[in-house]
Amino acid sequence: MRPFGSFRRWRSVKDQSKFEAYLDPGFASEIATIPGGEKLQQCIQCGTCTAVCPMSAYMDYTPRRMIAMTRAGCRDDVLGSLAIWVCTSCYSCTVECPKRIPITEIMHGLRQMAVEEDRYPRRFTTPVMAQAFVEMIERRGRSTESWISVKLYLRTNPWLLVKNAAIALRLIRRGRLGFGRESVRDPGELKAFLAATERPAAVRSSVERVRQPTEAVA
Amino acid sequence: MSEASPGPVATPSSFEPRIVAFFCNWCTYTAADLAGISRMQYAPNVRAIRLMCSGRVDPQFVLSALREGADGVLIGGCHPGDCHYQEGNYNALRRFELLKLMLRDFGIEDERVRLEWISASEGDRVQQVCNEMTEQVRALGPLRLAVPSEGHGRADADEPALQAVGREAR
Amino acid sequence: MRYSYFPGCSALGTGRAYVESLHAILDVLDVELAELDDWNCCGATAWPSVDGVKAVALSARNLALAEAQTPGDAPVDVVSSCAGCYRALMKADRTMREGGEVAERVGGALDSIGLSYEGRTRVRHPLDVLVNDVGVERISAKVVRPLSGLTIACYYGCLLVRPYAAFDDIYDPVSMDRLMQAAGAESVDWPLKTRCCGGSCYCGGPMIGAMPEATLKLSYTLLREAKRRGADAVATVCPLCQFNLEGFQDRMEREFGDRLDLATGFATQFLGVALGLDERTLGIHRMLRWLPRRPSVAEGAHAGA
Amino acid sequence: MPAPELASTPSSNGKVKIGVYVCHCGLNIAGKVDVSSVVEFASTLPDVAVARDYKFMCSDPGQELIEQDLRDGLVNRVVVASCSPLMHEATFRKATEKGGQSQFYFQMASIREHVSWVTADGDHATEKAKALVAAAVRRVALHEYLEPRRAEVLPDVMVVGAGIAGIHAALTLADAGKHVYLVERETTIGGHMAKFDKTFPTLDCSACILTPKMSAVRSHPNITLWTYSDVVGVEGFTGDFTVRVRHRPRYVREDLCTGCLECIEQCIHKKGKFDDEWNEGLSKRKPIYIPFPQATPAVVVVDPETCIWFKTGKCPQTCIEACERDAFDFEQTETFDEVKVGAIVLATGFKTFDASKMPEYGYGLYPNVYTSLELERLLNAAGPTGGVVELRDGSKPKVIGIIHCVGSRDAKHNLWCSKVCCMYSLKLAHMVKERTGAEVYNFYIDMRTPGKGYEEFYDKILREGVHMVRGRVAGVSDEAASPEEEGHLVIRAEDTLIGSVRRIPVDMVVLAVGLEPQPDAQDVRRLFNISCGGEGWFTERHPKLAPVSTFTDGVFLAGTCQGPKDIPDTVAQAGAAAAEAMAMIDRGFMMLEANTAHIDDEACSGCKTCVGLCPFNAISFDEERKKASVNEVLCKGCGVCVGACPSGAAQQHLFTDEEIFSEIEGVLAYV
Repeated sequence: MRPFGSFRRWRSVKDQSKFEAYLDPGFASEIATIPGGEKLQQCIQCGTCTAVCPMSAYMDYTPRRMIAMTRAGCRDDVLGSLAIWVCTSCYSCTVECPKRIPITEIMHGLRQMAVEEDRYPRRFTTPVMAQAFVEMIERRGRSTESWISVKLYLRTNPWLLVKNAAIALRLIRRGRLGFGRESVRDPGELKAFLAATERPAAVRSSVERVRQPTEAVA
Repeated sequence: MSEASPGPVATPSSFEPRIVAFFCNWCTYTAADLAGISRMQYAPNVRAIRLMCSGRVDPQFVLSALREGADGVLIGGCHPGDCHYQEGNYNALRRFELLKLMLRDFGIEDERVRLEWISASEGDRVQQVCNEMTEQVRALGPLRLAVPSEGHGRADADEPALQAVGREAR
Repeated sequence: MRYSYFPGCSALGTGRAYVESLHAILDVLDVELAELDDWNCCGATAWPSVDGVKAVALSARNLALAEAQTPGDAPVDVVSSCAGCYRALMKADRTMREGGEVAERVGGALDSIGLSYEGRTRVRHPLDVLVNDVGVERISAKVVRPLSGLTIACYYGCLLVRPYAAFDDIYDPVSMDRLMQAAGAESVDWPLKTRCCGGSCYCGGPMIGAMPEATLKLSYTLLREAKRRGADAVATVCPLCQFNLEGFQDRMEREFGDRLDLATGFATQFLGVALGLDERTLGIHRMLRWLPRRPSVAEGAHAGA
Repeated sequence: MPAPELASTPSSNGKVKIGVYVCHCGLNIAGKVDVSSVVEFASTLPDVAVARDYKFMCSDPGQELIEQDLRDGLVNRVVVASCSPLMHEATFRKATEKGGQSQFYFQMASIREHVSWVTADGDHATEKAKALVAAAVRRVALHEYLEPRRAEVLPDVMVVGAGIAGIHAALTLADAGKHVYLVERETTIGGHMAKFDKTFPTLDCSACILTPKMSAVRSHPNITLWTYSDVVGVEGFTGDFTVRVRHRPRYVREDLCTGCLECIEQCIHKKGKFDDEWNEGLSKRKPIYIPFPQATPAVVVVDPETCIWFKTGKCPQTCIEACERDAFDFEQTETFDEVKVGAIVLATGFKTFDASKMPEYGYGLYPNVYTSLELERLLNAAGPTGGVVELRDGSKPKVIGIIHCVGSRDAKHNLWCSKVCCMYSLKLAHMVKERTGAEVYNFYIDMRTPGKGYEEFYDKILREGVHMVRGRVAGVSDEAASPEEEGHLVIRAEDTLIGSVRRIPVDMVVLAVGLEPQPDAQDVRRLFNISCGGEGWFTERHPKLAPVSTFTDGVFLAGTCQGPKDIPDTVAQAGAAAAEAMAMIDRGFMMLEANTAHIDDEACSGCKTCVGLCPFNAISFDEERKKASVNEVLCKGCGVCVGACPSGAAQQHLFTDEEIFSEIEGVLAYV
């Protein structure tokens, strides 16, 4: 292999120093607001998370590096990384971490920040899927696999609709892929319920005291 | 670190509780030293008096402290089974239970007196307990004894109840 | 025995056979599952990526419904058959019990729709119920067609024991193995029982779409290792894992040039066969591939077909 | 010791004149507390004659300040507001005495550990410091004249545990002419060190340097060696301990057995059948055995759990026949000894982490996963394979993986770094490479080689071509992801320096298990009345300045019972413990705290409450007079009786009710 064989590669070499001006020193403390997230500061960079991660081989930054970069304040690199979306939430890292850092939760927190700041990879399935899923639940309270797949493929790679048609057909024939839309009884109420979680706890404490017996929904 | 352990400075309430602590020499006082060596910041409201053993805590010490103006009393001893004098802490515990019953009769809330086992290596427990206790007592407000007197809870001739069991009665 | 039952969204889709077979075997074992009325999606792993509070809220609503639908002070056991839902419900339960800001906000939202969560609920998994409540002995007593000669690799997946190992060992879970042994099959001792299959975010699609190599390889690693250790079939208890291992097996075979041909069914189906239930009841006709017709197992097929 | 001229005696207390000395402790106190305002406040307090501050009160000029004021008659009581009394009370008491006053006319206010170091806000700190000073001032005014107490120190010493720490301490003391009782729980002395083949970083043979010391112990006229024995009771106090030792039956008389081992040869079991504990179960022993050839004492032991005679009563007892000295005694039972000693050295050692607690590393599941201690035995010429490193099936490993930090630096197991594993893992890497020519991979989180010659040793190992992978191993399994992995154990770790996961197929996995306190550390600690942290390491009196003494005077620590350490550190500490014990014994007496209890005859109502409470049986009751009295020699000064006395008759020197009441008033005197 000739690493600098092509002029395009050596012409594009850039300064890769992380200058302090580029870093966000408050980034780690933002992450520390995730329950257990403050433990991130205790990381000893042992790499157990990476080694147990089934997906680390496919990440742009390994989980261990993600922690180091978060701690160093590499906000843009971390939130723009593919790694946070490659995570399959299998919790292996969380369980194995010798410092008990809840890495999966941190990954989820980073995802939320990436979504809020609108900097997730546009046509990568995980974020698109997550959002399509969330929209469907907000609207109906339950998800329907068939429709969510259709939605996902349309938003990312419509070609996959065709490519996966064969397997879909086999599933349909066996009654494992329905197109009837599932829903809770009162989607409006569920929507209001979810919206109610956005209210900070203190504002509502007066309501809490007059809790009604619960048979209303039963 | 000061954010993590809110001292009285950070809270809006202007009431600063006064807490007298009796720490045994071998475990809790040593733990408090360790908290110091480790620079663990905690509420300045707790003031420790060193005794050789928590078993030395005479219930009258607690009553006297409350009468002299303390809003709470903390007693710290070695963990059960760890007493430097074999079982002084068990004596402390037995006495403490009786004392609580008595204090209830005076209308003094249970949360104002606390017994904690803190070993010599638990500096962080000292920090935690002192902070917790300060906040608890702050939430309860100043101690008002059954027979109120001028000022708050100061020694005064108008307090027959506590005085009866207090120092002068001896 | 009666349990509240949370089927989860996959129950009516890819995981249909799982739910059918679960009901069928529990019928035989005198366990009643009462489906939670008006349940909603658990939030899966998609919601925590977007909004952590609402993710807890969704599952908490289900737990609160279970309590509301079981008046009294007794503990309420909610059985969740999908491993993803199981984790989400467990997480909500822990979060609500531990208290804190999220718990308070969710509590308030529950309040606004006339619900509350007291913490009476215990989230249970069918394996937990089968092994710990029904008991392996009672199950083996009811086995009429032992799966003798069949070697099964039990695949537990991620979320059944991680991060909450509530009823089985976090490294080497054995509950499913014990059931398969009770059914007369041999179970494979292997180190990948809880290694991720790559199915992740629901309906098998996402990773396949984004990184086919990655997902296929994870699943392939599992199947190859199962086969290497002499398994004829892989048993799972997660609709996602099952679909992932079964639905893409053709592609794995093409991609890695390795013939796998492993039946990947639900543990409940294998157990059902041993209990003498017919294939249709167990949803075996819904599978994309099943065991080659061998006398001991095929008998049931005739009865059903 | 000539008593200094005292300005005030019990009879002439005189007018109380208190001197208050506030220490800056550099910036440790002054950086937070407004010292001058504390001094100003102190000078307003009743009876305060002088209030001063100084940069370092504990320094000579600082102490001189106090002494001068005392000599000048300006003051006759002293309050020093500085660090904790546990730190410098003795210093300032001495200064007070040198100034011509009773050392007990002194009180300390801890405004460093209890104020400046723990308070965020300067104003709050100053206020708290004032309150503590006020308390000390009120209290010291009430201090009474007391004679210091002395206790005789007995000349003999007990050393508990005969690993390298206990051996070294015992020999040091014995060479100095002290009589030592050396008690060891196992059948032989030597401890862990006797199991090793070589020691880092010099690679000298462990047996070559240890066995001479072991035989020196055996033959030393000043050492009474009790193996297969343990301490079951400790009574008494500083300088005068009565220790009860239990001797377990070996069923062989130690005084007769010559260690010819003929009986083992003749045992009805033709071959070893039971796991040999000394070889970590890697070989089999007979029911009658000796752990290793140089065991000290070289006396065989019969294991009643496995001996046919003990189990069935039916055995031709060929062992007895084989013994020419008639050393067998199958009727032996436990025996006890009681000895009186002046000091005790605890050297009870450590145990290694149980690797089966980490199933991800496959110990107990895969036969070719070994612990480091097992590998030590494999490498040892006196070990199960005669020093040949081979796998359980007899084959030679071609690739070996050594995993560091097993059970250490891990919140799920032990939080601490075990200190020795990096170095011993490097040593093992060197040795297995030398013996087998195998490729060796060491997996480490951080390489820790502080110590003389240690980094140089690391350098040597690197030059030898041992592969170092920086990453904590996530798992060991026999899952084969490729044909090369087939039939091997695969170690999975992130090589964090290249940022990728590596899967390394090996034939042998060695787990560098960490050091843990002995499982019965808590019991031992209670027995000797010392303290230990939650994890079980014994607590030294001061982590820096009193690392071998404990809070119980006369009980000293040596070796790993206090925390993980290597052999050089252990030996150094054992020497220090021996020296401190010796210093105490050679002085012949100990100064005791004056804080004993006493009962005012007049006030005693004869209720006997105190009698039953005293844990030291120091209170006796005169049935005729119906009065209780305290034997101040037995009293240890806990004050439990004082706290319980309903009539206030019981009082404790230095902690009288009046003193404490005044202290309470003081801390509540907010300004």
